Amino acid sequence: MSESEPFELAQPPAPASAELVVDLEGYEGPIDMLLTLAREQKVDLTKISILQLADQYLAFIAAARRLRLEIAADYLVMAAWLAYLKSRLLLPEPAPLDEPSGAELAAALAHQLQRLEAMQQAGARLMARPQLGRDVFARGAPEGLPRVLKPIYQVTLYDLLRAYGDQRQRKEQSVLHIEPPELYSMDDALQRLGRLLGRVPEWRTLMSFLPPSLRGGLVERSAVAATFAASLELARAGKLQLRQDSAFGPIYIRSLPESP
Amino acid sequence: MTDATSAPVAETDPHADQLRLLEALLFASAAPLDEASIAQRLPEGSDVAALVAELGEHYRGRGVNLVRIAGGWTLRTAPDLGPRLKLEQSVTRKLSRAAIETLAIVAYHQPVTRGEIEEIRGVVVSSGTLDVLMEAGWIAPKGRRETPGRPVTWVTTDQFLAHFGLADRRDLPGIDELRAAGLVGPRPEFVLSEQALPGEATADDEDEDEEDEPLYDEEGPAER
Amino acid sequence: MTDATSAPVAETDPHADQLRLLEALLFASAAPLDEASIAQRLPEGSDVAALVAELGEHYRGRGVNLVRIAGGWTLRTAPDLGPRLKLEQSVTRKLSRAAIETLAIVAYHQPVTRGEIEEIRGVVVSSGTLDVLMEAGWIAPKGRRETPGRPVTWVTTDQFLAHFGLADRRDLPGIDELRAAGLVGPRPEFVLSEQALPGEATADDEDEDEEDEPLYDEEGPAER
Repeated sequence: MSESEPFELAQPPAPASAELVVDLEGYEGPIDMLLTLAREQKVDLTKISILQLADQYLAFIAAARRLRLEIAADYLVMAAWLAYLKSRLLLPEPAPLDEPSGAELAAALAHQLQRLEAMQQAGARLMARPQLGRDVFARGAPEGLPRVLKPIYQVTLYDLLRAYGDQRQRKEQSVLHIEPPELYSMDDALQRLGRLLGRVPEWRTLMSFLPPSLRGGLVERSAVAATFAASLELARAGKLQLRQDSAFGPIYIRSLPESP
Repeated sequence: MTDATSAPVAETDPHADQLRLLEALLFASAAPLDEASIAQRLPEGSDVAALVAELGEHYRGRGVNLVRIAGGWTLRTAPDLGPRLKLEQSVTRKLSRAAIETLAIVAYHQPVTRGEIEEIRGVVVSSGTLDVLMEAGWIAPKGRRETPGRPVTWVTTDQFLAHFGLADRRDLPGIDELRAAGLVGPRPEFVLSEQALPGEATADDEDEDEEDEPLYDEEGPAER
Repeated sequence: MTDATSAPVAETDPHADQLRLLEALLFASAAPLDEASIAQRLPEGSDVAALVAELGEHYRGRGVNLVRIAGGWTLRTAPDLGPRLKLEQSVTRKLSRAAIETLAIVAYHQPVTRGEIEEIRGVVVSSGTLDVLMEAGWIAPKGRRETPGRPVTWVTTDQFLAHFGLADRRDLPGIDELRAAGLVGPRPEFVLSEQALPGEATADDEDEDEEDEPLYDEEGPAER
């Protein structure tokens, strides 16, 4: 809240005089202000009079209010708390059982003040050290220490053989061997028909000229087609006659006698 | 005058050879070298600690000194010569009081949460403050506190140690005395921000400071 | 051991003071400094040449030498130590699949040219692949094939045999042994599907052992 910008003069605020000088600028919050006031008591912080400190702080805030200075909320919270603490310190106990005594609260506040002061001094001591790039310098042009990585490959004989096997197998798969399809060719049919025709003067079905061992499928169908085509060829050559009695009916063939 | 190819004088003396190599290593390295890194590069069986001590003795009082920084060894110009070197200084902007206090709190109380920093300073830490310190490379977030809200904790970096010429975190000025005085370590019994007045809202937020966190090695805070 | 704030030893001796300052200057400067630049930073009236000579003498034979570079003076690690500043670190790496296959092909088919490897693998062999294998010490070029272009042939090395625990490269199992060991799958088969013709019942057993049957028996096959 009251924290100032990160960069500024690292000047601690001038010790506020409790009487007149009312200046809320320059404090890093109420604890910081309390610490500044405490330093005015010029005693060891462990022996600080918290009661006196509370009075100083309250007087300070009261003065600020008289001057209608804007006072941040956390300063007012602290003022209220100190007023409460003061009452606890002045009134004889018994305090409520579940609350710390006034003395304990005062000790806690004294501890917090000491701790903040310790940190402020530690910061000052840090900053007073020789700083790199300002007071001390590293080597301007370090050659550097190269790291050379020497790879060690982890491959087992199994990996090697497996890779070779996989590679071989992939190779086999990648070259497609297509077995020549077995089809009954027209040449086959011409030869077969030519060979058989002389023996059949009477009409017989075309199908009966198919080779006997066909068992259907592609080969048989190719044989039917080839034999039919061959019969047309032979009919054109005047070597046989074709007959079909109805559409899609069986086709009959018979040989023609040799032309005279 | 030496020339670049001057033969090593001490080729045959293993000790002198190790000392030369150590010197070259420390000169060549851009960052402080810890003893393990040195040992990796010196011949097997070299007594690193003794060699470092001997080299340090050699550089005592010279324009360049052997110093222990951030857990390692490195050479630095002698601090008294700084102003006279008239070298280009890396311009460090002057830090604000808030930033210096915050840096000190992180250094002495690490790992520390933002809430804990605020508790010590009694004021909210502006985000710019942590940014500035992080940008300088001096603090870094490290893990989270396992308390409600799992707040990030902050620590100082090796760069912080290097910048301020510290061997390690235990080397922070006055840390032992502060610890002995109870000003670093366990929390005070009563935290003002928690002492809400009746009817008064507490100043903050998430108190992520609790009770059972392991970072302080001393006895835990007393119950209120 | 010196620490960062050790007091200068030689505060009162102007000569030693100048020498310290010169040393710190040369150490911290990012570039070599010529004598004019040095003179600017030393106290009025310093004998720069003599100081440089003295500092050079001090560093003679050490791990760091004062050398003259590009018209200026600078401190450099001794050249003979250069190689020893490197740290060799072994890192275990996995060999790429392409590299393992290539290695296997060299092992089985050596001596083999890169073109032959590519033919066997069916893909281009990147030069990095052979490099890696050569760097690992497993393959080496050996002679050239006396064919057009005289390509280099590759063989495996003794180191290869040692790494894989082989006495001889003929110890590598043959392809049939690999197949028997399940490292090569069965030969795939391609059959022209009988299903090619819709509506046609397939004849399922193929014994295609005929067609040159010599006989014609009288009765024809049943028509459909």
